[in-house]
Amino acid sequence: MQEVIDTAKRLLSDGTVNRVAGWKAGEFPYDVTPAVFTTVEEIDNGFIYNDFCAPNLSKYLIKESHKEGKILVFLKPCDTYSFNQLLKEHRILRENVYIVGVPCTGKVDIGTVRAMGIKGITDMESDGENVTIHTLYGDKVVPKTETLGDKCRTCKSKKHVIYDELIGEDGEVNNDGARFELVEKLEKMTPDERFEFWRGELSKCIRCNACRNVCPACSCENCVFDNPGSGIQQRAATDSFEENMFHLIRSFHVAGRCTDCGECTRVCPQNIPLHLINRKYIKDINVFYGEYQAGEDVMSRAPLNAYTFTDCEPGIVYERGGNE
Amino acid sequence: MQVNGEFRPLIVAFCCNWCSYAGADLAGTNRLNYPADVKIIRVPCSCRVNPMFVLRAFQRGADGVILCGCHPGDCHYTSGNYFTRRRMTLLFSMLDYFGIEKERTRVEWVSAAEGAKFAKTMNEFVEAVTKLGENKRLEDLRCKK
Amino acid sequence: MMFRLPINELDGFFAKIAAGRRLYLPVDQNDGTSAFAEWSEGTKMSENLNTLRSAKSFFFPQVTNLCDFNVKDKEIEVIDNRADSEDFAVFGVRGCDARAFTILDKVFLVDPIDSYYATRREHGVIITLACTMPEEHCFCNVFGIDATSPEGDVTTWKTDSYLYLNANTEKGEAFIAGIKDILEECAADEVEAQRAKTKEIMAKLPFANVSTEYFEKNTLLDIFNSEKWEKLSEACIACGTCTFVCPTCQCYDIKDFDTGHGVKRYRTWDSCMYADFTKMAAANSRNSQMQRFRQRFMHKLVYFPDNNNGEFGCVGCGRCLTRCPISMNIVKVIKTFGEE
Amino acid sequence: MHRIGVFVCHCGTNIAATVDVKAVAEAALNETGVVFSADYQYMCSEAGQTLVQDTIKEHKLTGVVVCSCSPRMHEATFRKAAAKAGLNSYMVEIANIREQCSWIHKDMMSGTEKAVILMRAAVAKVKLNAPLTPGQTPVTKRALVIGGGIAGIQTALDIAEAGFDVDIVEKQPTIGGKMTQIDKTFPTLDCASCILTPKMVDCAQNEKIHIYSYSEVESVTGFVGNFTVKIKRKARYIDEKKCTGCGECIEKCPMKKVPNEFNLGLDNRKAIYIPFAQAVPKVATIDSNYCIKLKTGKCGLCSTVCGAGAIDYTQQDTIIEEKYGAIVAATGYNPINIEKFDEFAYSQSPDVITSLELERLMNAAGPSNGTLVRPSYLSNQHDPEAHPHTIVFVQCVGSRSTECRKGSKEYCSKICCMYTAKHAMLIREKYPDTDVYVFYIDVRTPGKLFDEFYRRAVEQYGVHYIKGMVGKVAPKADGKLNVQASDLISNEQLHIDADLVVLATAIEPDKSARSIGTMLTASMDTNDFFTEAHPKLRPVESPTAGVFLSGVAQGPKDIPETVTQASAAAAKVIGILVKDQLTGNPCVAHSDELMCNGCSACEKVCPYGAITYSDKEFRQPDRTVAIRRVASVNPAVCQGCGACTVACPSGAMDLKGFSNQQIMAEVDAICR
Repeated sequence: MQEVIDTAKRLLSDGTVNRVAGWKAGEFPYDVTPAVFTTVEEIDNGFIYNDFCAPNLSKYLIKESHKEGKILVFLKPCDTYSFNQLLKEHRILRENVYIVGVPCTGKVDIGTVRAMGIKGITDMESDGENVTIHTLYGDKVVPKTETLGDKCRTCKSKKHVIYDELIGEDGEVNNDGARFELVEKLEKMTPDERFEFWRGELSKCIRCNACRNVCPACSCENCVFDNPGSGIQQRAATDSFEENMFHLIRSFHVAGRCTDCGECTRVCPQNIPLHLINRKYIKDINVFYGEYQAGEDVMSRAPLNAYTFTDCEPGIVYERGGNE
Repeated sequence: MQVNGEFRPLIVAFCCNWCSYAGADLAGTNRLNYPADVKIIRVPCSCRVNPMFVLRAFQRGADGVILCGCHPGDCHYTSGNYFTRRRMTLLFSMLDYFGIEKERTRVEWVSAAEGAKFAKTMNEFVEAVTKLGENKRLEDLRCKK
Repeated sequence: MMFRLPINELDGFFAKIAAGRRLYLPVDQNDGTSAFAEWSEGTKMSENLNTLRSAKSFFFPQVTNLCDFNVKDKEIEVIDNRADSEDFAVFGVRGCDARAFTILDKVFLVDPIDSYYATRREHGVIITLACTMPEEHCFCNVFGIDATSPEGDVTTWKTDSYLYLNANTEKGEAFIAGIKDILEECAADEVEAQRAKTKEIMAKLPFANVSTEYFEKNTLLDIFNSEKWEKLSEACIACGTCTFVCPTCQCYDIKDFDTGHGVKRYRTWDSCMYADFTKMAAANSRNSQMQRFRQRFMHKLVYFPDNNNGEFGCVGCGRCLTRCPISMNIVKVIKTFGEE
Repeated sequence: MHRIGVFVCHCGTNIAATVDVKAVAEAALNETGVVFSADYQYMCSEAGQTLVQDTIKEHKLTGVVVCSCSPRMHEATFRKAAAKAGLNSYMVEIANIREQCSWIHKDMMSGTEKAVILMRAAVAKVKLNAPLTPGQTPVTKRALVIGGGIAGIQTALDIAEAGFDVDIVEKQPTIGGKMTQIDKTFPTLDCASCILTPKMVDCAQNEKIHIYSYSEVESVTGFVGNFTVKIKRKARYIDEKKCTGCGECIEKCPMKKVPNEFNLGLDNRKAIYIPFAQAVPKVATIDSNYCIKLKTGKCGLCSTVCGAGAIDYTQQDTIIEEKYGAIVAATGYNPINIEKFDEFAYSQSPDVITSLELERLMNAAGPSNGTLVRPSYLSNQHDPEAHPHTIVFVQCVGSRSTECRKGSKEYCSKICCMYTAKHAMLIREKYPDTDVYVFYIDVRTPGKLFDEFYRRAVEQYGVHYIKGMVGKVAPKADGKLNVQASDLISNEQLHIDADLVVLATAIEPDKSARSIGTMLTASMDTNDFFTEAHPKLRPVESPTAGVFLSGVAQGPKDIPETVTQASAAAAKVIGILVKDQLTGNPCVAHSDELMCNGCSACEKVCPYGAITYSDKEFRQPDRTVAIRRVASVNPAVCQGCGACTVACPSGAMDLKGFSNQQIMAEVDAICR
């Protein structure tokens, strides 16, 4: 998108910022790398914004905003929620960041494309409607909607909740609940089926920590799983218990803070649908304590750091028939 | 754990110092029986109980974990049990989502005056967990003897 | 000597192998990927040899229980709990992944020999399968690997009509001898047509002409001190994905787990990308992510070749290219340095 | 190296009958770190304690486990004993093998087995115990009372009476608060001023009390015993020391059209004013919003006439800083704004008034000099129509509301039933020709002599109490107010033509309470009432140590209740100020700054405001220096609940005496 590039150059040239956080083209359309650009030449030489720029840049600002000078960051609507949440947790220095909101119509998920059995992908083009995929073994045209991951297919919001400048028109929050469909499907299974499902998924986990390290909510200086003093330090899961433990504790630590940015699932090398764990917390919080969207604002109290006198009792878990 | 060919569950009970631990003491003072399977850990407030501790107990071989605290509104620290209530509701719901038997976890509010309730709660909980049998879904095979 | 087996007898072939040992082969996953799984009656082999994880796991598993310490009251007893190793075979290993074992061998089978790895190598037969559908991220040719004629104890080629087999090692010959009754001898050139076709595709791969020359010509210190590392590592989120999917990464950590009635000692894969990798009492020897990032590529492209007659520590399997959360990988590193 | 001693008590036969105490003691010796174990008849006895003490010395014990009755019984006993033998008292753990073992299990085998497990858990924990020392903090022997109403006045007087300095900060030009505006008090019907103003004078004359009137609290830092408070003294353009309160300036001030807040805007005052005759301090104040001199530079008449030379147009707001040992919030209340309650026509007709406005209309110092007139005739009081013949009182206006209308409250304002009975009675007494109707949901009269008082209104004074709500008040062309209401008992719709409608308006905490609550880190409920530390057992304390609550700031209450609470708060304050040092509980939270993210989660769940943040420099592993926001716990304020330890995702926050590692060690030992 030329407008994004022009904006980056303008704000860099006029001294509003001294750096630009954006996306850099790679060897293939899908291997886009987050990068910091310091000159107009660098921007000319590889800066892109297109339907393949999935990485959420918010978390980089923890480090970047504490550096000298102001940095420009491009945030997609869902990324702005992560940014806000980090702001709320005092992890980002707002005054050192200039946010430009960029529009997003969903990002092509390479895992989803490969799952269609398409191999040897050398190039891809998206016109917003369709994605043309060039491969070593011939070309293919696929509707873009089919190339989206679960996160984008059930996009929660096209609205930027924080920005200094906006490119294009702002969109709307999507409250149709579609993002909970897979969670509901799991809830409707029997406990045995759910157990089998999660064992099947989590036993694939190689504890590479990609989900944790990419997660904007997992921004601890020292993660409990890396801390020998925590008593639950793990290098790799040596038992099925530890596979569960890691994901149970990680999701609990981000419960009420997870903005549902979906980065965990996007980066998982083993294709574990980790966002379904976080979405369960989001759904439960909505049902038990009222609608809450982490990162929607900076002021509201996180649901786990709040209470009302009339909250439901933990027994609701046994009473609720829905999980049967 | 099998004792004389019969399954005996291992129950870890976290009790807040001000209400539930005192309630447990009262159950003792009044000689109200409940199974020896229940082992109590004293914490200042139910809000001290980290989900990590609950999982730890299961890992180490517990078959059931119960948290007891002051009744909502009676917390010695005003608000601790309100946080416990939210945390444990969400944690238990998640355990259930993972397919782990929900009857293995429980939160009960027991005041210092409710010795009888404490004993009754423990009797019921032990019975429920006994019915479920050994904890298999959150076990850590390394910790088995 | 080349053997062949009619393709419709593949199931019988697998059954025959599995009769004497465990057999692992690539199986389709529900997410469109494939992964090694144990064969049993009815298991269908995947056409997709590009498994999520390489066959490394069978010889150097992510977690190995090294030994146990039993504690009874105040007495401690050390227990070597290694079970007698069983024979096993891994079928459908790609050329790149097969080459990885020569690299791992250079680490684990030199003095002091890693007995855990050695035992597994001894008991495992590696049966490779020639690639026919290389992917865009494949670059094994850069490291002199011929994916159409892979290494391994036994090399196989799969065509529409036959599975061709050729033993490369003594172990491989013994393996073929054991199943000879279902095989028939054939001419060695029957696979050439397929090989030629695959090579044609490989010549067109985007990375067919990537050159590692820079790393051969420049000194260790020049590369080490290059300013390029800073930019290359900028976006790295310090996860261990690249190391854990890599068929040649071999670093591990040793941990003790207190079971309450004893201690289990494990070794688990570790990653040089982690801040606490090789952490010592004082601190970590590499204290920034740039240094840790650089370490991984220096190891693969400089340190390992320096100690092993110029052999690189990478086999061009392309896993890190597809799995890195931020899409930074060894090809980008090689190309960036080669740009000058 | 651990050197743990385990002492198993028989408690006569209380334990020994169902637990094989010798077996427990023997089993203890198998635990790593245990170097000594013994059983004894009565461990808590003098001899038992001596055994513990001698063993500590002889075996150089680093930790002690006593297997005995509940720690709630004798933990303190054994801690003291250990301390006397030179072992830190927090290196003692109790395994409760009586209340939670021998007394509930009948079977010797299972009882013993469980006792062994409980012993192991205690041993596992004590190995991770660290010596703890309770902190000592000095106490500043001065108290601050925020709010100078009857609550603040009573609290200040009681504290001063005990011999401590106390400051009152009052944002209005005078102390006295709402009670000064009230005409008479229920159930005695004595004059409010007559009982309040002497107390105001007492305050002024007490040398221990310092009144900062026309002042506001600007910031509060510190903690119990050591608060530092900045107080803003708003410019009143008068030198308080010089002003004699003679009133000459007010007489001459040409700016006459300033709505008089003391009379709720029912009449006007001057731009320079003293709120009322008995104001304390009796000092004039210039209202800068209206003063011609301050606005235009012209005029200056007051300065000319002031014989004392007290007028100073150049005065500025000043900030003073004071240190206090304890703070009392007595911020009071206000009636809610009912302009949005259209059905009662409050903003349409001057003859629809709030009850507080009625107080002024009935007060001898009020706008009508005590004659009850319809407000629409205030400028024409001698008109025969001025006198209201039919008066309708509407109860629960904005209180006990289930609808989510802006400004309405779910709670009962508590005082309205009684003051309406008072109003009705006073009106019927003074003007027997008036008809008085009271529409109510319920009449709530719990309190000494309250129900009798209400019954007198009905039975003796013939006030028409009607159960039902007023649906609409419609001003008519002839100036009357058509009141449409339903009588729920006779199930009839009523139409009453009233001359005056009085709305028993809900009361809400003063708007300043929220910001003061934030400054004090004192928690507040959703209605902005201050939360008490315990609703039953600590009703005058805020959960924040050293902060106390007085009056309606904590919840609706009448004058006697307010005074009771004010004195109770004073007693609590005195309890702190008499001490030279405050001894803390050493089992408090602490934050590992190296791990802290500065995310504020802990601060959000802390009921005591014990956690503060600061930016600190940290040397990073790569030798650069980074500035990070990190939490620190004030051990003098923390009460050790542990809520923060779970809220903290990184595990930076831990609790001394109940650390993550200690609790997990207990879990492990139990499950072993």
